[in-house]
Amino acid sequence: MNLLEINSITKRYGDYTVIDGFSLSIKNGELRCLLGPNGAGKTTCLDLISGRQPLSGGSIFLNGVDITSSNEHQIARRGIGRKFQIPAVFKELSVMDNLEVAYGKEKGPFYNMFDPGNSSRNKKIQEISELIGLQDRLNVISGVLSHGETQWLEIGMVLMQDPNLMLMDEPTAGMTEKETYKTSQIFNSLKGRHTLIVVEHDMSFVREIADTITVMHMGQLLAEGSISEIENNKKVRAVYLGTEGIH
Amino acid sequence: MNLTRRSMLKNAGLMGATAMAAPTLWIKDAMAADPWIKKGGKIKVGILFSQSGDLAVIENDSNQVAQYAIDEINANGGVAGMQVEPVIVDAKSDIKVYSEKISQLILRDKVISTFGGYTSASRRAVAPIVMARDHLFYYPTCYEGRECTQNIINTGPLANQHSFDLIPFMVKNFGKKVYLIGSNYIWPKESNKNAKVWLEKVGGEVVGEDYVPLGSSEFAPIFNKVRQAKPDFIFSTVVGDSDIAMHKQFIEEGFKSEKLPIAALTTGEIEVRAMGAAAGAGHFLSAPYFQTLDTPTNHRFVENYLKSKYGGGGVTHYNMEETYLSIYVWKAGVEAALKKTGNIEEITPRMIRDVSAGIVIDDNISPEGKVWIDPDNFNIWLKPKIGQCQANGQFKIVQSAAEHVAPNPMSIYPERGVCKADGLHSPDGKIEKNVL
Amino acid sequence: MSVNFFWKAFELYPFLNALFIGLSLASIWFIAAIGLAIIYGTMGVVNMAHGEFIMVGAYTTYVLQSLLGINFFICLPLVFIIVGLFGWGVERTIIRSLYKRPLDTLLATWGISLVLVQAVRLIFGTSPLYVSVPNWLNFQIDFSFLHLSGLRLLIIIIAMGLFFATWFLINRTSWGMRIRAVMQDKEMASCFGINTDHVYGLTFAYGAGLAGAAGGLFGALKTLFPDMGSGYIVEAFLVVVVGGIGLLGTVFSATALGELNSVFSYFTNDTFARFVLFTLVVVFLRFRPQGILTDGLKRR
Amino acid sequence: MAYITLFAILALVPIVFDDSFLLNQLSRYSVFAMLAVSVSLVWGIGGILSLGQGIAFGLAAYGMGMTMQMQFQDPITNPIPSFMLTNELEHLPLLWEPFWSTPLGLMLAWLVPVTFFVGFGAMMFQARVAGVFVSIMTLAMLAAWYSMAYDMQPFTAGFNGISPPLPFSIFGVDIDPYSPLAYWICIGFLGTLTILTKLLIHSKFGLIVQATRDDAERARFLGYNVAYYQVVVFAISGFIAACAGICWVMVVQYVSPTSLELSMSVSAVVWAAVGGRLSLMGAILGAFLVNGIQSYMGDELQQVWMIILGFIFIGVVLFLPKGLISIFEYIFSIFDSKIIKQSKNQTENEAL
Repeated sequence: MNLLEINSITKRYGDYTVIDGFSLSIKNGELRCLLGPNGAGKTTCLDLISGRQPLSGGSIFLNGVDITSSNEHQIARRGIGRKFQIPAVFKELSVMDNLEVAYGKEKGPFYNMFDPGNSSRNKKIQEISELIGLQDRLNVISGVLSHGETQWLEIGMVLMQDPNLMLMDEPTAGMTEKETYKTSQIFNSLKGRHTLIVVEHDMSFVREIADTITVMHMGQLLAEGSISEIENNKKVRAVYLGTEGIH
Repeated sequence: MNLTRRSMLKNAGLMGATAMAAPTLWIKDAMAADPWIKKGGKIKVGILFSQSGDLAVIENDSNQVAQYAIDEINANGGVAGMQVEPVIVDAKSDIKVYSEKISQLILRDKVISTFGGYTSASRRAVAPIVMARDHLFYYPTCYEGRECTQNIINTGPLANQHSFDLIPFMVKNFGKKVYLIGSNYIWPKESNKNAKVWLEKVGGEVVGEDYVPLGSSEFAPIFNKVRQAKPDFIFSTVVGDSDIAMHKQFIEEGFKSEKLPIAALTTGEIEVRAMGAAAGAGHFLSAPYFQTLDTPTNHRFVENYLKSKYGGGGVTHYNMEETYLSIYVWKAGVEAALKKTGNIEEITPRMIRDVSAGIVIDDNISPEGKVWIDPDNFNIWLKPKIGQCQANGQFKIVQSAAEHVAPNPMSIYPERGVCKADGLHSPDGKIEKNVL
Repeated sequence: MSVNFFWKAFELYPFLNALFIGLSLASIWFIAAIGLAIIYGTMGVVNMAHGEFIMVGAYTTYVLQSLLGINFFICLPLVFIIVGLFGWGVERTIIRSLYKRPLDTLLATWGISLVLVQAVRLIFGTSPLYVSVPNWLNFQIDFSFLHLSGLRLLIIIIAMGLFFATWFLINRTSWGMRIRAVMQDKEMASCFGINTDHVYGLTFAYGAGLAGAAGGLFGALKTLFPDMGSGYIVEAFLVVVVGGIGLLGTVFSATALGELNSVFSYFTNDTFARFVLFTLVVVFLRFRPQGILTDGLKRR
Repeated sequence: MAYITLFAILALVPIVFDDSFLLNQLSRYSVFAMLAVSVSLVWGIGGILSLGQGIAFGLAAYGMGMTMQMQFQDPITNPIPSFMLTNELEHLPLLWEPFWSTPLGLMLAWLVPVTFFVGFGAMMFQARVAGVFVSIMTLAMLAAWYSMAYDMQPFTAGFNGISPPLPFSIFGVDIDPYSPLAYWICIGFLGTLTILTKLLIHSKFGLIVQATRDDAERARFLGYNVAYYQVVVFAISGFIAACAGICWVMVVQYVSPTSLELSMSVSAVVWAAVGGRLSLMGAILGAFLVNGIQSYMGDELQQVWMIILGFIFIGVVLFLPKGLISIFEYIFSIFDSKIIKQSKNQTENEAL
């Protein structure tokens, strides 16, 4: 059974349709790249999945459970983690606190009042912080981190959640070559163990990580397939005016 | 900082331990008893009025006249040959400050009596400690009564004295239909209840009754109802800023004081000064004192006060005069107490209060004429007078009670019992102290 | 709860008159709120000192009138300018460094109000003063059941005047265009070379000026005392938040609240009317935090 | 530890000075400090600037006042507080009946405000009202309650307020407001509440609340029901304010609508802000400092005090968002040769 089932979802603002009968299904352990020119509706699509915006039509199932009309924190508890396009971390908290907040399946206030700082959490924090390469900066207030570090921290937070499905919105936006490379390392290490949907522009990065690619255009499914298939797809070429293909 | 539960427990334990030690300690404080008045020293009294804040409009004058009276006494040889030293504190028109300052005066400055307050709220705020420490508080203004405390002496008219003459007078001269407007708190409501009693006696009728929030200055809705009810006169217990706003809008709304006079209990010289004589002219006020009162004592009082360093305000009014009286009532009290016990160091607030029963202030001292303290409820016997405001902002006295009117805090609550010196004697013979 | 004088007998004409009074209340609240609305709408600043600006305006009018003997109607524009300049100074010195922190502007302006109240107390003392109006305004309109004093009529007219003036300013002048641009999106506006600092400064000055003029009017209608501002601030706030961003919203909410208040106090009493009104507003905000009119602008 | 020592020192005062006025004054201040603590919890930590703390304070104060009043009344001979007579009440209103029993009365004094805060908070935060709007709504609600306490004179004595003639007595002990006992009770409340709050802030709950303050939406996508957390914090702060209200009436034996006035609630915010909203210690310091100066300053300064306070306040808002305490912390940190920011996290590592 697929982890995520999206059945012809639609999103309208007034009479302007952003997502138009878009369907998608993700298998467990898959890493799916979501491509498309600006305004294709990629981010909106993630918003709909994670419950940030209400749907105008269609339905979304996670592990066969209908999450169409649940709100953000319920969906998050069902195991969908999200990284935003503009990285969102708790700027006044230290890196460690950020990770700690993200950790834990118990989300109720009263449980957390008496939550004993257990060792498994600290182990996890160690492990993740090493993965995202912030292990030496645990006590830094995250507001002062560089852009790249902030991106990694947010990825780290999503990992701390350890969700069934991770939605990554442009994880390499504004990263240097080196940082991008490091990020791709991280993602590849996640492959298999986690399920991811990655929205990305940077093709070199996509080539690094992607196995299956979905291309959106005008809020609709344009093409789906492996790197090579997509690169040779006429429609895709037509959409990306650069007729000699995508870089 | 890193808090462990242990350290917290430790702290809690500390609390517990110290709490154990408590009772022993404060008994000591209670027993601390050195004389209130020390030979060779000065007699300390507290002056507790608001010199700042919205109440200062009235209480500043009270504060000034109290100091004036004390200076006058000191100039004439003081009390029992001792000078009086006023301890003056500012209550900032803030209830919290009233209750803080009164305890400072009693516990720290060890004054033998305190004069102060204008609103009932301030009286009630100071009452608890005054009673708990069996102290003596002079409350020099009009109030609703219905209380029977053993530690407060009042030198202003009670509700039952206030409308005594006013209502019959208004009904006789203007007609039976009255509209009651008051600020929304207890004194106006009590006064109106008394007014209604008098109305019944003279066959008047209430055509409307309304209360505005204290400090509210929007009277259009009420005047709309007034216009609808077509009363012959308005009986006003509106106080402070609202009172001034009401008189201004009264004119703006096109009412005329000849056609629809306002009979007020508080609109005195100082309010009229604030609202402008034009707005006040033609309306009526019931008070035991007016600046225009034609007695030698009053002429002397007005003249001396206005040319003293306190007389900047330019007018004297009933509230000031009552404050002035309260100081002299106190003086008489101390002297009587001294007569009782030869030794001035033995005098206590309680003693002064007890000997003040029935004490008389004669018309060579009291500007409003002879008055005396009721031996039972320790309010004041006085002659209410009715004045009509003239174009110059002064009042023309149009009627003065022939006899003194007895103060009776329980006048409309006979079922509650009678207020005696030792407490409220309820019908079933039970005696209840300090009824607030 | 005010049991002894609850529902008054309903009679048509007085009730209609109550509605009419509601209109004059509404215009008063509108005049009190419009400055606040503009400042809040444009810059997202909650100006707790607005009531005190009104107070300062009232006292300025008093000074101009009684000390310099200037005619009431000339006072108003003068006061508008004076308080406007004052507000401009405040914006330059204090507000401008806080645009990133709306809650802190709220606090800072509260501090300002403390200072203003006490300063005025020191200068003018606490005894109430009053602004006198030209005698010819002491007329009343009696039209069958309708009854309105000249002053209140004047206030209603001025309220309308202010509304149209401001509307024109915002929708028909280049400055208004800038304001709207800044309201929409500050960064974008500044990209198009609009000096947002400048716009903010002027807007705040304008709002403050309106407050000043309002003070002049209220001084004539009611009494002046140092903490009169607090009497208006709560109502003004409610009008603004209920109205939402935009002039029309303010107008609607002011009318609605004014009428409601007048009607409630016609049936019960003033104090209770306030209670009902405030509770209603809170509930309303719960279900419509964006206010009566949501013109697509983002809430701040 | 700083806290423990502070309260230990405070607790010793009565043994050193035998001045019942001073004690009473300090008890008042510690009540204000409680209010400040409640503000610094809900605002500094929770990021909710509530101008309605006075609601909890006032409601609790009235509950306490009514309880004390009924301790004075006598079921048979004199069942009705005298102020009710003005409003022709033949028998005690139902609202007052429970207050015959002291424990029940006390319980109501705590429950009513907290329940109200839960309901009111739920109403606001589920609609995702935030920032300035919370301030305005709490402000409006406060104004509503104020005019209510004012207008319901048969039950509250309106503007005059209720002044119970006798001090509060419980377990057969009369708590004279001017006795060390009363003082210790206030300090005890302040100390316990402060330390509990401190522990709360350092728990994961506290962490999450701070997270919601920084970025509510992010917290939602981590699976936290932000509204729920906000309601809880709001309610806890309400509880603290309620404790303050109860102690207040115990030490002044008087309650009136003024405790529901806007100025009361805003002053609490001022104290917290001046002292330092992010640190409970700061809030306490602020409360003691501001009030202390206010009552001990010379008369000539009294007049200008509000102006000074105003400017101090503006200054703090502009230049010292962390309040005066941050100066001390800074000095402290120099000796300690570590940056303030880190000191907090250091301790958490130790805690882990």
